[in-house]
Amino acid sequence: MDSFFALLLNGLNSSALILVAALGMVVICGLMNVINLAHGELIMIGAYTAFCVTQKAGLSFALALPAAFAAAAAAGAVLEILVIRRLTGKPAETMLATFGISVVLQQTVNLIFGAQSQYVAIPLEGNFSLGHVVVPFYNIFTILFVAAVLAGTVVFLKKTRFGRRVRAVTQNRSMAECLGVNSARVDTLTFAFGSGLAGLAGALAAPVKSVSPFMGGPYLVYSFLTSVVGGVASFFGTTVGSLLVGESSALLGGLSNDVIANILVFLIIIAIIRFKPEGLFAKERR
Amino acid sequence: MKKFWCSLLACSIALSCALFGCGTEQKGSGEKPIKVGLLYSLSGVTSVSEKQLYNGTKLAIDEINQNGGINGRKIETVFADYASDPARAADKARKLILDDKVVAIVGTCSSSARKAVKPVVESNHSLLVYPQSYEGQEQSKNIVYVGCIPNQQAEVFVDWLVKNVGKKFFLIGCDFVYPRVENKLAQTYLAKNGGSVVGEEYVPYGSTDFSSVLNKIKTSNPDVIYTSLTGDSNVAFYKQYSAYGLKATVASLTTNETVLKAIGPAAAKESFICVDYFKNIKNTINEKFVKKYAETIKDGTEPSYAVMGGYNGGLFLGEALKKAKNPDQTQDVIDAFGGLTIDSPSGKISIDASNHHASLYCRIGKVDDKGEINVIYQSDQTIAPKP
Amino acid sequence: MKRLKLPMTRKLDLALFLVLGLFPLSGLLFYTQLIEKYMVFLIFAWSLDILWGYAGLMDLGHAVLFGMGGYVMALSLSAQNGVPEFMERCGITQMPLWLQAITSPWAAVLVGILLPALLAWLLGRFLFTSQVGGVFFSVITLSLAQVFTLFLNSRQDYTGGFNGIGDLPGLALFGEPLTLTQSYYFVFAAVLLVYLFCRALMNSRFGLILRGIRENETRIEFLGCDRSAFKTAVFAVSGALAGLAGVLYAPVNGMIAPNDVGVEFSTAAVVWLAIGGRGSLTGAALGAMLINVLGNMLSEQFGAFWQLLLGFVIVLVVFFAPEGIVGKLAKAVKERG
Amino acid sequence: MANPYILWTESLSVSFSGFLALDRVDFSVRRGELRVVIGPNGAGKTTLMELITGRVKPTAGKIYFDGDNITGKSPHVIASKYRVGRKFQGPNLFENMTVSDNLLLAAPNLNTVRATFFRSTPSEAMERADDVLSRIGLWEKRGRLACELSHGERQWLEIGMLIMQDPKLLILDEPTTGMTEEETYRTGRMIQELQDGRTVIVVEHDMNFVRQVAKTVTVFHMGHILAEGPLSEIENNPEVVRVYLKSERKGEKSRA
Repeated sequence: MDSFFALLLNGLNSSALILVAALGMVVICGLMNVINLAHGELIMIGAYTAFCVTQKAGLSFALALPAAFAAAAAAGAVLEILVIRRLTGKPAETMLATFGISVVLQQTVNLIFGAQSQYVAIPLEGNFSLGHVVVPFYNIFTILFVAAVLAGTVVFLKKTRFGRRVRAVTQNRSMAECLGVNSARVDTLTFAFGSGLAGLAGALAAPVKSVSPFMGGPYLVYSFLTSVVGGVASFFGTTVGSLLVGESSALLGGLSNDVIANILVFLIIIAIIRFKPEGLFAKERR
Repeated sequence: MKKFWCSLLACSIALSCALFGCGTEQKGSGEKPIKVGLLYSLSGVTSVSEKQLYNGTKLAIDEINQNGGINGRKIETVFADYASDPARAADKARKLILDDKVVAIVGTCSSSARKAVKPVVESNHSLLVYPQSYEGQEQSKNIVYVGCIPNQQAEVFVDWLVKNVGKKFFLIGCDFVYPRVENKLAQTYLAKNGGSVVGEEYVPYGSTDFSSVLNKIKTSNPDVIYTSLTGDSNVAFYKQYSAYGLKATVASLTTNETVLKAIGPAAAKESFICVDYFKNIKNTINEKFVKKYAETIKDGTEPSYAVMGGYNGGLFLGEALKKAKNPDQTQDVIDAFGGLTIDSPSGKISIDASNHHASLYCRIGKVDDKGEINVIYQSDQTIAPKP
Repeated sequence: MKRLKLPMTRKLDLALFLVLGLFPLSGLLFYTQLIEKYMVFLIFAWSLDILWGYAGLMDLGHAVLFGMGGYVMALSLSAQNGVPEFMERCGITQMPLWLQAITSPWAAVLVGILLPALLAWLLGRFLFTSQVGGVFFSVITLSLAQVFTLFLNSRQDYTGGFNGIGDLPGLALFGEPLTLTQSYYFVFAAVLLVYLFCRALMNSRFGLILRGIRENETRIEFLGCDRSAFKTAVFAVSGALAGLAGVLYAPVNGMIAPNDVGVEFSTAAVVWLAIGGRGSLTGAALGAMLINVLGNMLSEQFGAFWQLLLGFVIVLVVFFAPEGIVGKLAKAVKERG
Repeated sequence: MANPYILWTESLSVSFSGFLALDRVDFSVRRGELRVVIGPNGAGKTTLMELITGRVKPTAGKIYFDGDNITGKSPHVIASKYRVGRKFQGPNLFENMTVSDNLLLAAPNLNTVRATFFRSTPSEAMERADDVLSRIGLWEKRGRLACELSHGERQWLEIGMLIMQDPKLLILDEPTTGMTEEETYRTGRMIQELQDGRTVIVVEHDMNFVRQVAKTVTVFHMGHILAEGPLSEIENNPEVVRVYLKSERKGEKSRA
């Protein structure tokens, strides 16, 4: 029972990282209907920002988080203005172009920093035990922080003036424009916000995962699958989706091994997409 | 418009001619240089290790050239990048042999790439100097292996760990041939020494999530976590291991000075590493080498067993070229390798004539809280390879 | 209707086949061997083109089908002299029954083509009967490629794991190993046949309806066309062709490993088509040839810069030649008169 | 063929996340009839068409066509086996294909994998396409891409595709949206020409157009059939006037 509890907690930790990576994807994909294959590289930018802030500049990790958000958001804004905006309504072209961008970003970072992993110190040392279960403090921090980010995002989009504009633009672009909303600016800011969330994911992962130019790939696949499973337009769905992906990897990994766990999770997700292509929690639409 | 496309076509033809041509271009002045191929990946999953191997080999060959070359002739290197793709490694090896007409190739890193190149060098009667440590169980008259193999590394390491750390081992590795063979051998060594295996886990290649593995380790309560993880997985494992605060000691066959920088001292301290070379070996040749490496190489890598593998490969090849009757004849070079001895930063080492593997020292290092590896054990003499 | 046929693409095809047909005469041994391999990639590129270029189904895991053919052939070739070495190492001493069944190379060819076709057909039946389309198809195939690579890596006893299956003999006919030139022309003939096959199929009404599906799925359904049946059919045909490419790849390349059949190779093929021009066999072929040859030549000189350049080219193509280089050329020629 | 009705529904209902879009509707159309369906936005007109053509599945009730129960059948079966043709609001073409390819795609009974695999379009179909091309006046532009045509030409092309398809029942969803008065009139003529013994259902807003083509009119309101009968009767039905025509007239005035 203890080990089951441990697995659940581990799953929660993996879920938290997947969730914050997928949140950015949900904002971008769900609100703007853009498939961004450079999402993993935005995460990578966040991780490298954390590396530069903590190691190169020697500042605290608490500063690294907002810095990562800002750096990735800036990159996202540039990406939106230069590329995404010009490809509205062309999903295949958007996928191709963002794939090209992802290659460019990987190689640029590779040329600057080299291919080797970079070091980011764990900001919170230590752990505590619950019976047989060890829980690192950093995992608890991650879970709490991600919960706060999730709550913040929801409040931001539901309650603030900007959030209302975002929703107005996504629901009825021309009407919103008639009412004086600068929809182009809203698009850029939305994309930047989603990218910033991806950057946060990168910074959070940096101390416990590896930081390298090609780290983005797996995150892309996971956030993709998570947001699709949850329903791209639903934050609740994404939360449940990431819990599903994180917990089932952890539980299946605990019961068998990581390879089989990965295969099973993928197959489950394929089945979900097949039978509920709109996601588990998307509202039925006409 | 048509003119435009025509000229574009002409340009591209000219460009490709120039590119095809530049490989075979001759640099006159003095005697014809001896051509050696370097086959490494500077991109792709194994590029971090291969960058170090490459640095080592390049450094060795530059040194040979500065010291007068091969009986007055320079060594000219032809570099080929196979982007961590074994199939491409075979292609590039073929190119180096057939197109550039190199006398020997130094290179490849993973066993899969070496295995892909093996039939190429065999069927073309060429020579591959393989610089990386690997799982053994292979011999070829066209390959010289200068990295360490299990009987020079794992066997000693397991023995030492059982005596000095503990008997209960947890084996972990990425899911491919090298870790599986290493772990299987570890089991047989443990059976001999009275140790035991309390768990064995494999993660997908490149996986960076170890939470379920770490909890399995916690439950099985081993004394030693015996790892042959590579690349990003290795880095992520150390970091998460330290966050979980497990008591077991990490003992690695693959960690080196460059990777250690990414792991950080906090996560790696008190862990053990067993390879044939460490940066902190105390001898004059090594001290000179470390200084030179710091001066010439500025890409963030550190002198490590990977660098040393590449370096030794280059030195051995240089010696063999010097000793060979005709350094342009691959067969003569291969014949010259048997019993060859060099003074390297890792000690006086030699090539075993019977199996074309290197006799090497085995060393065990312990990571201190500044992230430096201190050598705490060294075999009395070189250990003969038993592939 | 005649006026519209773009003779330019035909000319390009002809030129390509001429160059490929005459290349061995150059005597460049190494490049002949390389081009032989790239010709196998042409078959693979076409198999993706009829799926993505014509029917609009962007398969991001197409190399899975290629890999199935390749692994079937590689297993068969490595089992010619009893239990393969990599199996023995994992403690398998008896030849498994399924391996005995494909020991004959012709059986392996057949299985290597039919197995991926069957998988594609089943997957098509599974996916296309629901409303899964567009992006979801890409996501699912992408994850499938991930699963396939994981599977290959973990079943070392049957697949050789991460290292794959190597040391394979080259092409042979009736027990006689072929020389390089013979094997080159054997592959050339296969490529030519596949080209004619694809061309005939895409010029038939089947191809017309596929393009209709790509252009407007809803409309074609209300014209009484069962789009899921068409998609499934083209996916199966595409699977068979990809399998054939794999079957040829194993002996031509001499080895096969998970690296050759994963996400990376799948996206590489997508890039060939995007740059060359999808929806035209010429575009797919030129894209595949151009990028492979250039990549092979430029990666040493420029290393990471070549990758960087390729990334930029992809973005530029999307903006300035969304129909690919060949599509752009065809348009320019058409506009001139 | 004793049954005078080609299409009828039995207490057809459908709801979207709790919203009842159609509520126990019994709707029927005679063979060879031209029926106009009107009603305010959200009354359920388009939903009914979606149900008939199979794109939406009903929550309850049945649909019969030509004596067969077609409830729950796929759109392509309804289109190919039962020959129900449909024109969407606004032109809906294969934009990046040529005009003649657009017509060829509409050729009936040639849309199974078996009939098309490695086969070209039969010559009769080709000839019919040529014939239709000249009838809709696009012979000269047969090699152009559909996206290069003008708005009117695109409408005609789509009507040409319907002629090509040769349906038994033709459903036209607001065929005059975005048209000038003159174009609307011409489209009306074209539809009457197209009818030619076929059964046609037109969903429409524009009352002038309705007056031009309609004999029998069905009025929908909030998922129910409010009234059905000859146009003159409907126009004087006080309830219809109250819920629908009044606002429509107001709209016309303000537009004028």
